[in-house]
Amino acid sequence: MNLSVKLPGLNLKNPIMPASGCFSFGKEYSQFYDLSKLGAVVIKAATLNERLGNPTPRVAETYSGMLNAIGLQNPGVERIIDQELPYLKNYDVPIVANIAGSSVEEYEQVARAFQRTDGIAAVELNISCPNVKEGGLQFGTNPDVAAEVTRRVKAASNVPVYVKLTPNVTNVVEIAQAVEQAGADGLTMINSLTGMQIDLQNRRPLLANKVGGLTGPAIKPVAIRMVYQVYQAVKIPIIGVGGIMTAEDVLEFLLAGASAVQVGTANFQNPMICPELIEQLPACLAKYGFKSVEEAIGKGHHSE
Amino acid sequence: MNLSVKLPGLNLKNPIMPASGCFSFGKEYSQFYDLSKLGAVVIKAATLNERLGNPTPRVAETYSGMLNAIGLQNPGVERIIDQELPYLKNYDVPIVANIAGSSVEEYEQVARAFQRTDGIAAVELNISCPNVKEGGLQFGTNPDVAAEVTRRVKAASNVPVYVKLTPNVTNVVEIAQAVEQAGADGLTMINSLTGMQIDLQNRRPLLANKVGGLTGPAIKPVAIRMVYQVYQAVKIPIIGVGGIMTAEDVLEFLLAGASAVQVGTANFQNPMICPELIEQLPACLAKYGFKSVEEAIGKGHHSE
Amino acid sequence: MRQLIVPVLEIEEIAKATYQLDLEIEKSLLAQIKPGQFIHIRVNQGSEFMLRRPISVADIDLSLNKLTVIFKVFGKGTDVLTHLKTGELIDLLIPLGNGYPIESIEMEHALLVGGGVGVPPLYYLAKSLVEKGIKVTTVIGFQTKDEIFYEKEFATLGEVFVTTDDGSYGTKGYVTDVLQHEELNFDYYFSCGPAPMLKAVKKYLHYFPGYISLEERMGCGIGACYACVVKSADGKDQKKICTDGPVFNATEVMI
Amino acid sequence: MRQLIVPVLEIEEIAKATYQLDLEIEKSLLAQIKPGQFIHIRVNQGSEFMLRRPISVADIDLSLNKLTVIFKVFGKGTDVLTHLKTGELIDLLIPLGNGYPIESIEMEHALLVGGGVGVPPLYYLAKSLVEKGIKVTTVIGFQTKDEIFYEKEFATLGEVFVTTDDGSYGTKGYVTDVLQHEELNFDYYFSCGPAPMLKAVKKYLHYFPGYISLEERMGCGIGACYACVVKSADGKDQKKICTDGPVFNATEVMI
Ligand SMILES: Cc1cc2nc3c(=O)[nH]c(=O)nc-3n(C[C@H](O)[C@H](O)[C@H](O)COP(=O)(O)OP(=O)(O)OC[C@H]3O[C@@H](n4cnc5c(N)ncnc54)[C@H](O)[C@@H]3O)c2cc1C
Ligand SMILES: Cc1cc2nc3c(=O)[nH]c(=O)nc-3n(C[C@H](O)[C@H](O)[C@H](O)COP(=O)(O)OP(=O)(O)OC[C@H]3O[C@@H](n4cnc5c(N)ncnc54)[C@H](O)[C@@H]3O)c2cc1C
Ligand SMILES: Cc1cc2nc3c(=O)[nH]c(=O)nc-3n(C[C@H](O)[C@H](O)[C@H](O)COP(=O)(O)O)c2cc1C
Ligand SMILES: Cc1cc2nc3c(=O)[nH]c(=O)nc-3n(C[C@H](O)[C@H](O)[C@H](O)COP(=O)(O)O)c2cc1C
Ligand code: FES
Ligand code: FES
Repeated sequence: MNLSVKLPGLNLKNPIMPASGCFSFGKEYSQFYDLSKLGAVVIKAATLNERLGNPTPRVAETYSGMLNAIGLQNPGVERIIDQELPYLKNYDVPIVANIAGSSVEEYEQVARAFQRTDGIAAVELNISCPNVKEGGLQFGTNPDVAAEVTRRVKAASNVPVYVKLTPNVTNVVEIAQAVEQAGADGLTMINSLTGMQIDLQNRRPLLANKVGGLTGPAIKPVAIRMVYQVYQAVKIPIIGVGGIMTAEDVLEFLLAGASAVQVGTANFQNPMICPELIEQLPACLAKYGFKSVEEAIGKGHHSE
Repeated sequence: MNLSVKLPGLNLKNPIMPASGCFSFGKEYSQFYDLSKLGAVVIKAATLNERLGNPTPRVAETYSGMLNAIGLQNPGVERIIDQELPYLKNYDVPIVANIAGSSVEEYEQVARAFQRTDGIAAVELNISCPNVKEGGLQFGTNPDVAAEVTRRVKAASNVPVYVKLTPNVTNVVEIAQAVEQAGADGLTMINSLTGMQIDLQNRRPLLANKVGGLTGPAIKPVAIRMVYQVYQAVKIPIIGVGGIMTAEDVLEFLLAGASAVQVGTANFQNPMICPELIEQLPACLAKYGFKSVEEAIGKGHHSE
Repeated sequence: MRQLIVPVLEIEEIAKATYQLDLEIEKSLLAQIKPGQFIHIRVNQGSEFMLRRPISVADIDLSLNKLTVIFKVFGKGTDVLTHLKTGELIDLLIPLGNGYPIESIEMEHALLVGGGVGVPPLYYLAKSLVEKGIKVTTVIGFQTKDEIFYEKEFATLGEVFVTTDDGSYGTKGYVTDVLQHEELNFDYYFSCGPAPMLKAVKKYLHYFPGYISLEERMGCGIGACYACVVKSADGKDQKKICTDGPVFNATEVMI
Repeated sequence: MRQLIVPVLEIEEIAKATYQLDLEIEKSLLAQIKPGQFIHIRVNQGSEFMLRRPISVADIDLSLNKLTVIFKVFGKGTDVLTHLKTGELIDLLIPLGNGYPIESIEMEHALLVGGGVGVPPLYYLAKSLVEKGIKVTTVIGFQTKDEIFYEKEFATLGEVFVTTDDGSYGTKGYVTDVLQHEELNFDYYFSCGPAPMLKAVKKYLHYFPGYISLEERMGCGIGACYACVVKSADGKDQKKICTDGPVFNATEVMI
């Protein structure tokens, strides 16, 4: 069965890719399987300079989900290009560079830095970061700010730009349309929902950062809803992410309107999840009457 | 152990109450246990006139949660007062009337209608309903509109008014402060997150209403986060709700800042959940070093 | 209605992806259960499955303290249930809903029409009718041969017609094809199955009095959440399938 | 490092809320495991628990193809694990992390200091050291008498001191009280336990070379998620406990 999908900058042999931050730069999971099997690899968020991230504890478990507050720990864009990307180039798999920053300028600089490597196929713009200049509110919660950072990063990039939306907003469609207008080549949705767990013993938030991002199957219905709503409102392709555990979940995202998907938290429970989904997808598509991945995209919008 | 909590209009013998919409008007669960055991009973949303609600399917199951789109089916406020409340009056338990509407006027009229009964101890204002006049956006997503409906309902009520907040907003603190300013006596939080499930077989959203409210343990981290944030920003008491399954979950809400809690979805999995939580709570409080419910409220905000 | 934790006596695959589950339940409770009622099964003890699964009572054996249900693996929850083992405990709400009002109907000959997972409740109904001296004719439909179950059991109680969608066994086509081609005598019909089948049966048999049993996705199963409604025939009212039904007079509801 | 699905040989409560779990694993893999390494256990097959549980290797018996871990019931996941039964399958990542570098250290006498759930990895360490002809003295601390385990096992390998916080057995107080009051001879120390204990031990033994094993909440367990970090001693770098550790030279990290 034809699992391939063609998206701006990304010729995917299948629609499955690990989500940013859950896969580091690929080396660890390459101990479990051949990364060339993947549709693409999305690397951990790159910032301009090295970041040490938040104090620990950085993760907590929740019902069918988890919270994380890693805090963008990464070695900085230059070291990522020089020390991390070369290993990934051993594999026949497109690389998507997730980029983050605390100011529009930082985003821009990171995007520009990636211009010097031909190792990445696309940029994924993570606008869930707190905007330091604007008092810490996320870039992704205001349509004007989201559009501005998209425009600037687009101008600073020589590859297509996917904007990764935060679900912590009243109206995700408005943000999606704003970044589409600003030149985004595609959308990734969703990032994590903001959540908290309280440590009963220590009587304080369990995560050192207090709040963290809720991910995993718990949030899948929110992700599906947002993909579905945005699909009807934009023309650019959507990469769906949030809670995928099974091939049925993948198909559900395709029907909602995603052209490809990312898998995050499930890697921690099952390191083989991505190749397993790739293997199971053809039978699942066939079971529900589809002959290819392309054929399923957006099909949840027209009842028969 | 002292489980009692005193809130505006509500002298609770314990902090456990069933959440609105998950308990109808109490009769069904009274087949399982004596409703007088409960801290309070929150009845199904009342609207001015009878509503037949949405077409079916109205519920779907999700990972550690569920979606519902009942659509406010209820017999209308007059029949609720005449035909439903009398049965509940057989029990020694305060009744909270959840009220809903499609316009500010409807909310006001429902609140006024409840004035003629002395059967209710408080009103819970459900501002997650779509505001028909404002084009369907929820009352609860705009601070000015939320404040306006709060002010009007407060003026039309002879009992304290708790405003139930929706989590589908960028900034829940802003809404909480607006309704506090407008005279709310307390807050209930959270209502359901908007989600969707797609039926793979039929290739369309499973719920007839397409989107539905995500509830159950999946959303607990979002509820805890919002209660925690709002507790630091308002002076009125908070009733916590969202995903409670265990006595530990109850304590987590208390530490986050809730003064009492509601239990919704868990009733469907275990009809005895409320009395079981009431029974388990003293041991749980003791285990974590608390001598009463009152003592635990808000204690997650000060690390030792 | 009660919440019970009961042991599994046996679980067995009796047809393709179709399981018979026998549960041990005290006689006094079993004696109150009416054909057409259902139980609401908790899938397991965790939080992953927040909703119970409604499954009809398929048979009762008072002498063995045994309640039988038959379920088809449809999604994740029923799949988990197939892993139950003899002796394992399972959490039920029982009995739920209104059954077929066989006590109050005068009749000599009943026609039972069932499709797929609508077949199980008809078995206990057929047994109860025969016990009352009423003649029973049964028409049951399945998608394909592998999925057929209880044909022999029904045959001990009266005449049985089996259909398969693909013609791999019995009459090819739908249960309504049997209704059309056979000359069946009966006073009342009783039907259970997927909504399209019920619609067809109701339409086809609209000159006859009858009862149908409806399915709908449920929350509470006890009337508290308004998940499982069906419009009354006049469209003015909503009936709850879990408490007003699942069995309705065919003229009572809009399907 | 591999993902394995292996059968449970036995599970037994060996002290209050403390379980010994024996797993069947092929010899060739067991032979590669070093003291101080850990396994990452999937709680069950559903979606309720998205994170695995890291548990140290407590013992290995090559002749029986047996790996032993000892865990304390702390929260929901370890509680579910206590319901495992002989023959049931369990999903592991194994072996993870760096163990104690005993191959590369020249020494005659080792001091092992463990507290609570930090005790298990020291047992396989003690066995391995004794096998190499190194003398072992062990100091292990528990909250109370009911929670003590493996005292006898350690005693077969060298001198053992036991402390309890409440004085219900052995020395009343903490492991550092033994370090203070006994004249212990050793070249290197090896410690595992809760962070406050490690801090106290490190402070108390700061004239001696030693290795400590750290605990932190983990996501992946294999170095991919950056959940489990600890600052390097100079504060300039983050080490991953799951891959750079869990065993560190006491001078290497900031605790
Ligand atoms: C009154 C009644 C009696 C029933 N009797 C039987 C029976 O005797 N044998 C049998 O095999 N099936 C019966 N069903 C259908 C059975 O309840 C569903 O097949 C089952 O719930 C599907 O669960 P799942 O875990 O396989 O599917 P999932 O897709 O995992 O279920 C997700 C949710 O949808 C609900 N759901 C899915 N399909 C249905 C359906 N057709 N009807 C109601 N809820 C559904 C589930 O209960 C659950 O809440 C009955 C349904 C009702 C309402
Ligand atoms: C390298 C390493 C080795 C360990 N070896 C052992 C051992 O041999 N025996 C033993 O009893 N315990 C050991 N622990 C601690 C053990 O991992 C936790 O007690 C266990 O994960 C708690 O899970 P739970 O389901 O009981 O708690 P829950 O509260 O349900 O766990 C929720 C989440 O927090 C994590 N968590 C909670 N406490 C800890 C902790 N102290 N350390 C790390 N993660 C935690 C869990 O793994 C899970 O992800 C070790 C921890 C680490 C990091
Ligand atoms: C530990 C962890 C780290 C993450 N780091 C990033 C990141 O650096 N950049 C980013 O855009 N998203 C990050 N995410 C979000 C994921 O990429 C993904 O959007 C989210 O986890 C939802 O998918 P899931 O439910 O499959 O995990 C992270 C998620 C987790 C769990
Ligand atoms: C079936 C169902 C119906 C509900 N109806 C209402 C309602 O009428 N009014 C309201 O304010 N909230 C309603 N809710 C929301 C609950 O009161 C509660 O806020 C939510 O379910 C979160 O709690 P839980 O996770 O414990 O279920 C409903 C929830 C469910 C599941
Ligand atoms: S399932 Fe709740 S009312 Fe029927
Ligand atoms: S647990 Fe993921 S890096 Fe250590």
